[in-house]
Amino acid sequence: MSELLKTKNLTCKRSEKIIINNLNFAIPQGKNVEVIGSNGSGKTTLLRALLGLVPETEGEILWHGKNIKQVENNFYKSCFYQGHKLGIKKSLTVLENLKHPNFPLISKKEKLYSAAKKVGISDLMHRVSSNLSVGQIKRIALARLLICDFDLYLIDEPFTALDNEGTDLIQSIIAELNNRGSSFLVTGHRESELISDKIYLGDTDE
Amino acid sequence: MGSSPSIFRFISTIFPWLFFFSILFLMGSLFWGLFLAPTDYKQGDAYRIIFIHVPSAILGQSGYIFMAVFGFICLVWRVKVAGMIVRSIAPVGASFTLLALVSGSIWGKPTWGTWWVWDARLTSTLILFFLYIAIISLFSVIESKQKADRAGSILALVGVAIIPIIKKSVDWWQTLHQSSTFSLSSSPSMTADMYLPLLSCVLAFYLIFLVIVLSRMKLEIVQRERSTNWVKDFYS
Amino acid sequence: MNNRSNLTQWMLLILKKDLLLSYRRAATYMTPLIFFLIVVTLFPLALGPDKSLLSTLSPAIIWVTALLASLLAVESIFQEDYRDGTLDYFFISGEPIFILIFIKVLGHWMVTGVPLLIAALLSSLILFMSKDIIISLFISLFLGSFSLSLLGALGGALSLGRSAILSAIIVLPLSVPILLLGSATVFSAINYSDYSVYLFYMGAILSLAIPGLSLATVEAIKLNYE
Amino acid sequence: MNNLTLYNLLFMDGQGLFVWSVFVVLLFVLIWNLYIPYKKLQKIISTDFSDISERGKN
Repeated sequence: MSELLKTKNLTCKRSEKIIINNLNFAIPQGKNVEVIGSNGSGKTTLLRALLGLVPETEGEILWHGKNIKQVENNFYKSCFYQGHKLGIKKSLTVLENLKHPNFPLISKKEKLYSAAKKVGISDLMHRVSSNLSVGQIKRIALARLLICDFDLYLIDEPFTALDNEGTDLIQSIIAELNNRGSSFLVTGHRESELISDKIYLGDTDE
Repeated sequence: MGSSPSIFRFISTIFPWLFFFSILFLMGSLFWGLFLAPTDYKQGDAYRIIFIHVPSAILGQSGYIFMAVFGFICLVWRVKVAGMIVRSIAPVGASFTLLALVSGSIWGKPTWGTWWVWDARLTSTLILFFLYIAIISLFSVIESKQKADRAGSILALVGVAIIPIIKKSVDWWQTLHQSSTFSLSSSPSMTADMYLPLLSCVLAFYLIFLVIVLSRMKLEIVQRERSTNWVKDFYS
Repeated sequence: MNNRSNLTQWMLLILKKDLLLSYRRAATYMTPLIFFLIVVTLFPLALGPDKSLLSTLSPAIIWVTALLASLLAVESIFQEDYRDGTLDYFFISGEPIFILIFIKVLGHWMVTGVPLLIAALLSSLILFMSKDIIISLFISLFLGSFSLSLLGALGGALSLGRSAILSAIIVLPLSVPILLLGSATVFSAINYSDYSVYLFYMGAILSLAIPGLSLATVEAIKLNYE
Repeated sequence: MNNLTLYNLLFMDGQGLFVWSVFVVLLFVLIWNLYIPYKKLQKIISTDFSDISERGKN
């Protein structure tokens, strides 16, 4: 099985304080990895470090066996990142938020509607997003997962602010995208029912 | 490329010597300029302000250039000490620019009959002072020291690119609204017994500038590294 | 995979989205516009209705007011995108970021600078400016307001998440040459002398500012990611 | 040196006032710039490092 992403001795610092120390892990193609840790254990930092958003990062990150600095463009265009901040514009409608996500979209309009239908916001398409609840906003973000094909999805705490139904929804979306051959790296406070490898952050060094 | 402890020790060793030497040198140069140099036949004795005014104006400008140079080093090679130097220069350069403005204004009263004219040089010096103020306020607002160093460096670099443009545009603007006939550049051509003390004063100002910047750097290093062992060892 | 995006698509996305956003929120383009018109009308009230005095002062009034109005808009350039995480995606686009930032500033100028141009033309009538100099006012404002937007972007990026006064302190001294050259253009047009040299220098400043300030702005934004 | 030359030296044909006021401003700027870092440094030393040396004694 080929490895999509692999880290070698990944160390991240913030203002010279070590947050992640010598982490080694690999994300196999079509499989999922879950990062588990309490608040402040460096889950978000790990995700952002993989994307090169943390300047004080040491160690190697390999994409298809090559250092990501050499295949930067290829890597960025195959990755989908969703952080705590979802990048959803409150003054746009749901449809517009799907039509103009945070990356250029090459997707047909029918696909947007079917994605919206899958996450259960199809009857809200022309509502302005500022009138929606947190859970509904989160669903717009989920619909964005479905409208484009990426190799790797890096998602920060997808399970927070969602009810049981929403949690099931994410699991089905992840399963569907796994079938297409995509991989997931998700974070969370505790273990989910996701079939995945687990990485435990924070408690290991104490 | 020295690290903070070695730079700190270096500053601490040379500082007392440099301090006393530059104070003596400054006093000597000022004495030469204010008492020994001959009286100017056109302006009388008021011209002696030049021995303070010109050096402080020169330092106000070269201080900014130093800041931009070290800002560049801080941004491109991420040298932390360069950021500290930028931060240490800013208030010193600002006070020398202010000194140039105030002394020029006091000089203007007996020679031009007014405290202030909207002359090209005065205006561009005033804007230089505002640029210093902008950088200082950026330093004071951003809590994280290294972040602030780099933000200040960016502004110093952008500012240094714009200074020649300011000078040039201010020159044009002045020719447009031509009303004043004053010009600093028409000062009498100098004889050696006026020129040499002026040169000596400029050198003395450079030295005292260096002394102040070094003392500020020492403070910066201690502030940032107050929790490290080598600082504790140094002071206990 | 089939969704490889390129630079042109990114540029179009940013421009389209920003224009759509400001179309939805009229405040983004209306606030500087209304501010401009109100301040310009304050001058005749303070100076008195003297026609010749107003027309003499009009280039200065319009330029200073345009400068202040463009400062008003500085805050909004990156603030929202930074807060809701949209800026993150610029850095993981795999495209040259300073071009994306430049497009962002271009979009910002289209919704704040262009309305100012129209307002300036309107207020040149209120201030009894003669018709033949309006063209010099228009060209100088066109070049100048774009440079001011680029400067404002740097100010907004450096003061991201901080007070608006800070960005004003940063931007104002740097914008002096634009103000001087801009009003000099109009003043020399009033005196029937050749003003092309000022426009030439304003164009030179703009063409230096486009790459230089875009790069500086990227560096300034990066500071917030540490 | 008699009183008259000293008077001339300081008064400088009535323009000494300007020269000396600039000199005073210069002194003020220099003392201010040299004193502030010194004072701040002393404050840090007295608050941060004095108790450390005491701790060492215990």
